[in-house]
Amino acid sequence: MIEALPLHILSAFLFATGLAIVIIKRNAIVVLMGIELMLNASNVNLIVFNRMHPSTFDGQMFALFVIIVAVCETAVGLAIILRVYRFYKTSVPDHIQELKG
Amino acid sequence: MEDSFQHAHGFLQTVVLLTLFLPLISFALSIIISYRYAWIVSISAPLFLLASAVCATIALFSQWNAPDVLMKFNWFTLGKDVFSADLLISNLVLLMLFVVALISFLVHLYSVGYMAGDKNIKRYFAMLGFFTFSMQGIVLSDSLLVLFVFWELVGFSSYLLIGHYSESINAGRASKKAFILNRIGDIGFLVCLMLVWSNQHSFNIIEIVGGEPSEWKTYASLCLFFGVVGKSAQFPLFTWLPDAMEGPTPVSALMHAATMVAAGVYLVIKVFPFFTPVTLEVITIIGLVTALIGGFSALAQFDIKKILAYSTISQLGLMLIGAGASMPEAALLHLLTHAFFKACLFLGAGAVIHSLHQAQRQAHAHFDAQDIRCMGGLSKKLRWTFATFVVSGASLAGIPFFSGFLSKEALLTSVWMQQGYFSAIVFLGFAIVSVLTVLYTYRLVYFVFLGESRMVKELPVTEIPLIMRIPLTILAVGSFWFVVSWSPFDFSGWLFEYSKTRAPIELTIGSSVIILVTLFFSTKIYRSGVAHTSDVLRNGFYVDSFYNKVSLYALTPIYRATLFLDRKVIDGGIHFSVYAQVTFAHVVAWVDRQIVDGLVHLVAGVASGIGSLIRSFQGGKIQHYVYWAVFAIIIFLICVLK
Amino acid sequence: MNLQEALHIIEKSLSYLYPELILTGGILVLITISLFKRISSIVFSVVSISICLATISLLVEEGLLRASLFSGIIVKESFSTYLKILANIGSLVTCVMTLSSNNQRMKSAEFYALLLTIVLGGHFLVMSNNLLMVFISMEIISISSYVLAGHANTKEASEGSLKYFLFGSVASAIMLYGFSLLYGVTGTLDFATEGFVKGITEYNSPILLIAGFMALAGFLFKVGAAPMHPWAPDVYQGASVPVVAFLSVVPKLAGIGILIKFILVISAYGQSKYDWQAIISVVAILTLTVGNFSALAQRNLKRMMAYSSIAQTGFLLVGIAAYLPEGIQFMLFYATVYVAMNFIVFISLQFFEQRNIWNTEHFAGTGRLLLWPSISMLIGLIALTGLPPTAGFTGKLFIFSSLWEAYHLSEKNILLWLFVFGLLNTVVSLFYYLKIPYYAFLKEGQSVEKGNFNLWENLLSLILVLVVLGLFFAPGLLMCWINSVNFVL
Amino acid sequence: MSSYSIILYGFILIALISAIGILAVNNVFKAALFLLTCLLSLAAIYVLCLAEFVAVTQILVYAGGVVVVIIFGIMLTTKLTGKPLEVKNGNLFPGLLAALAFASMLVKYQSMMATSTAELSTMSENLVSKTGVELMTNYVLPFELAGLLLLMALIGAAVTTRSTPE
Repeated sequence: MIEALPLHILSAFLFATGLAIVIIKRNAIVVLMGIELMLNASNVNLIVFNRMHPSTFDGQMFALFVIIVAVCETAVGLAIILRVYRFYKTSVPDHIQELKG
Repeated sequence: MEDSFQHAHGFLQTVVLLTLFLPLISFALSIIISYRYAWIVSISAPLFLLASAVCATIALFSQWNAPDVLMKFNWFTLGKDVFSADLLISNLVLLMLFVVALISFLVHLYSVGYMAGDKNIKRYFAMLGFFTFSMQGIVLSDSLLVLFVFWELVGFSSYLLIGHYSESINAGRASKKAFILNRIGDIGFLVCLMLVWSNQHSFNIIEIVGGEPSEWKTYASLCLFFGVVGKSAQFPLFTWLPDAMEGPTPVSALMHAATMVAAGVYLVIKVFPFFTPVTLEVITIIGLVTALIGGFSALAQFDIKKILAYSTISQLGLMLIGAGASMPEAALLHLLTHAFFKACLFLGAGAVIHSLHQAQRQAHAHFDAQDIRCMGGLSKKLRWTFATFVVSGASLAGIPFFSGFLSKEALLTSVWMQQGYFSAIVFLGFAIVSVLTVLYTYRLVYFVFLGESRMVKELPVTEIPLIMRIPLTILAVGSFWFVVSWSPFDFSGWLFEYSKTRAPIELTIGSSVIILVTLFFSTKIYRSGVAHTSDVLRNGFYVDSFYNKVSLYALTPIYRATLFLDRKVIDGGIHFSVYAQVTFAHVVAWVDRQIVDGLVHLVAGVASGIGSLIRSFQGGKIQHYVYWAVFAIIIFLICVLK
Repeated sequence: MNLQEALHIIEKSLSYLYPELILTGGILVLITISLFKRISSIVFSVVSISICLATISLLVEEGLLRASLFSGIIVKESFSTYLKILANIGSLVTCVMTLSSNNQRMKSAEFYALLLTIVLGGHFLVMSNNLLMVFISMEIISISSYVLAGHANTKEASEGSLKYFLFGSVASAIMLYGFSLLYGVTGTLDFATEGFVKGITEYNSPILLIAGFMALAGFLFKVGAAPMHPWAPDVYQGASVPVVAFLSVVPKLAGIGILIKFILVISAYGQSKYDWQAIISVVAILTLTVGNFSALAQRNLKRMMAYSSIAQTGFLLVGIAAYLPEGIQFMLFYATVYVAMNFIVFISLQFFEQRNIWNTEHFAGTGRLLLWPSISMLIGLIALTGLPPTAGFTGKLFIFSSLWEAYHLSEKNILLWLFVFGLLNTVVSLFYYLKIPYYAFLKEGQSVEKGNFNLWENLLSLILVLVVLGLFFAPGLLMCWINSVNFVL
Repeated sequence: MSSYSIILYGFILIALISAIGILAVNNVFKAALFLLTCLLSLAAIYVLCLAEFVAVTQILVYAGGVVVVIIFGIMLTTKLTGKPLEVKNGNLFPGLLAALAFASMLVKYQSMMATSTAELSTMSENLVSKTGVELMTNYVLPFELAGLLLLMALIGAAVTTRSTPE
């Protein structure tokens, strides 16, 4: 049977990579991709843990709902990015900094 | 506990509540009336206060020396804990109630003349009424929590009244300073409330003052005293009081001399058994330091109101010395006499300023109407004011046959009866302050009313209107000895009979002699001082030349000793001591300006420094926000995981 | 469990959810209206009626002790009901505020639908006893808030909503990862069950701490507490005033409600070997300091109120950090007062902003010409500072006294520090809150036209001012009710 | 090592490499394709973990929906200026530091968790139909709320992008 360890490492690395993308990449849409990666990292966790506690479907169900939420976030997020693009003519998050202090 | 107190009967309750709430009604009326009929306020407000004063008088005479009465009111209940808003009526409370009501009424009356024509008269009388209400609340309430609420309200109305002349930048700054310094003191009060609640589970003074001294009581009473330091303008939080003189003069008379600043001392007297010996020592030290600083500073001032302000600080310090020496009755006595003569002095100063302003407006002259260097010789033009000013000034200086002499006598006795080196030092300090008081009082009277007329010579100065003279007269009459006792040399009169203490005869004689001698010398100093510098008067640089002359003497003592072996030696000696005192006063003023104000600036600077450090993380870049937040989480985790 | 039983449970549970069903109905009606007509009076009446009906149905079942619905994933009890009523009142006041807004987008049906969705999400969030429910209802609130924050459709609003969105998504992703770890440790999503607590007490590994922290990040984001606060100032400054007022009250209260539950559970009712009380105290200290000190130098009023709302979160957290039943009750009292005083300030803020007064210097001289708005603002700010005679003072007194009691019971130094920092920050807050009344009443300034609130604003601020003053003189009225609120999971 | 394990490790490797690919490449389109690969290999891993329904949803929703939407978004935000689709990197050091700190911490403590329950237990059965029943009974409330969430997200997106004359 399969071991849990590589899957745990996979989820940890996916999460860290997602975080790195969010902080490093200078494009709002790529930042969005990083967020998707972070969500998927928790999905991997949830499904693996569901195998550890097989009496219910809790983990898998949670994963399903996470996917739904991710879709909603993407939709709203892209809409917001598009509008900001209309005002600022850029999708680089760092250039959008009129509010500060 | 409660059984030892008589419960209030209907009549007393009505009278006391009327005393408390009539000023509030006056406040409400002043708010409601529209601007067009603002003149109604200047009639209604004094009338309401007169009614309040009458009620206080009735209460005083019907209940004087009767057993204490507790009027119980439940405020709210929180689970099992009952928060009450009880009112306690004792001799102390009745006396204070009467003094506050009377002086507030007199100030109202005086303000009708003084503030006539001011466009914000509605707000002025409203806040004056509100202040009186809050002050009476402090006087009456038996719950520390309720007392704290009124304490805050007093601070708030003072804030608004200091800033009454809203067009003046200084007034705004002064009101802010007063408010902030008071708030700093209030932290102490708040912490005391917490300590009291957690240890005694009650806020009622009659319940918390009993019992043995313990460690928490020391802390709690120290915190409480810190609140008093803020309100009563004690070292190191006293700097707001001189600045508060930016407010209208009647306000200064009411709040910054007679009542509000005395609220701190009153609180000390009220909860006196609560203080532990350690706290009492702290109170004495702080009182002594403040009294000395105030006395010396008063010597170096030229603004008529600032002299009185520093004098107030100094007198408040003396009251605290009395309380610290375990004789709160003496402190109370001085509080009462001080309320009368200081209010009279302030109103007199107000009268001078008022008539000078009037005269300036007629003659189109321009000079600072509060600067004593510009005055002089006013005694011929303002006869009535001069008479009342001299009477109350004599009382301040502690000259026999005046009330101030008796109350200072009581304070001196309280220190005298303490044992040990510490009290000897305190006694010495007290003596110095008494001497200083005479000096600056005489200086004030001399510069304003005696001597030759300087800037005011040509001005058509006229006496103040009758409505302002009445309060002056009443207060001046209240500055004589018979207010305290029938005998002019024994303070154990009708006010003080519950104490068996009497002043030792040597003390009475000694202090009278010292004060009279000082008075004699001060007439010498200032008369000769003016003579020396008569040529400089034209240039308006009196002080600088005076210093130059004196320092010349001080720096060449040998030269002087050989040349002036006759009475000029004495003269020079006096000059030298005056020089030393003035120098010291300047040092104190410098410390006040640089260290205490600097401390406030430092605190503000540190706060804004921390603020800008934190805000530097808020640079507007969202990705920075994310990584700072993530770093914060990581640092948290590392700290906890170790 | 067979299908019949399951259907029976669903049917029975639905009968407890009338307030939520009413709100959902309101949302659907609004969406339908927005397809056909744009009559603002109809839209407004639909919103206010559905909120009022929901509040009434909440009040009717107020005596309910505890009902576990949908096989335990949500639980109805008096604590959550109280917070729900507060949230409803907050949204109702917001709706009335939008009436006098001069931005037409603030009156569209979609706007109100999003508003109601947030309220609905808040209802479910405070009832949740299940990690999945927490996640879903939190996302409902978040996603609708992102849209609302940018709803004014200005440049600043869109920037604010982008920042809100990016920061919020990262926060919720971190929280989700924490949830997944918690699930791995305990094997269940129902965090009120014994299995969950047993998992936490038995599983002796720092992974619990990591999981708890990551989950906490999401909650702290929602309530706007440090270190997850940086979104708040930018979003508040950009968004329009009614939205800011709403965001600073409803999502925050819902987040506080779930945060209390979560803290209690993650510390296994105090049996965990990790000291979560200390952690929440540190968070409170940090939040208070960041909020108050950053507010000192602000000149834009909305931005200052953002920092103020961060600082107020800190005071609410003090009530949680006390870890006592009284602490939670006093926190509820403070939360109630917070709703009232916050709205007082924001109602006058909207009034001033419509006259182009949004900087502290602009306030010079308004005290004379715009008398009543200035006075109501003064009372609101005095209450936020915590000075008598306002209920803000009473609330702060209650919260700090419960903290002091907690310190006496546990003798933990960190609580004493929190106490000291709390008092210190109260003093600091004085400097920026009273700056505005100082300018308004003691300075002469440029000429603005004389003006007053319109009828609705006047009525609303009068009621709120009466509440704030009344609760000072008779806090017993509210404490009676709150004393009957008991906190059970 | 069974063939099962080899397949699993293979997919894990693909997922990891494509995730790092998103970070490494400078072209937005390539990044989107890497994301697609990553998500598809995750779907495969779900299948191997006996979560078929989640896997199918992953493929349908992510590969079919999200990635396509993201690509649309890229096109919409670059069309106007006609710039090349390059993405620059910023905050490189803090980003990598934060990621490394999280990764090391999670790997260290999560692996402790994995060793405590050494092997994953097998699930007796996993029928898609059972998932459906669960969704409509125990999880009916979250399910309905998710429906509301989708509705509001769509309305929100529509409101956000609708251009009103200012």
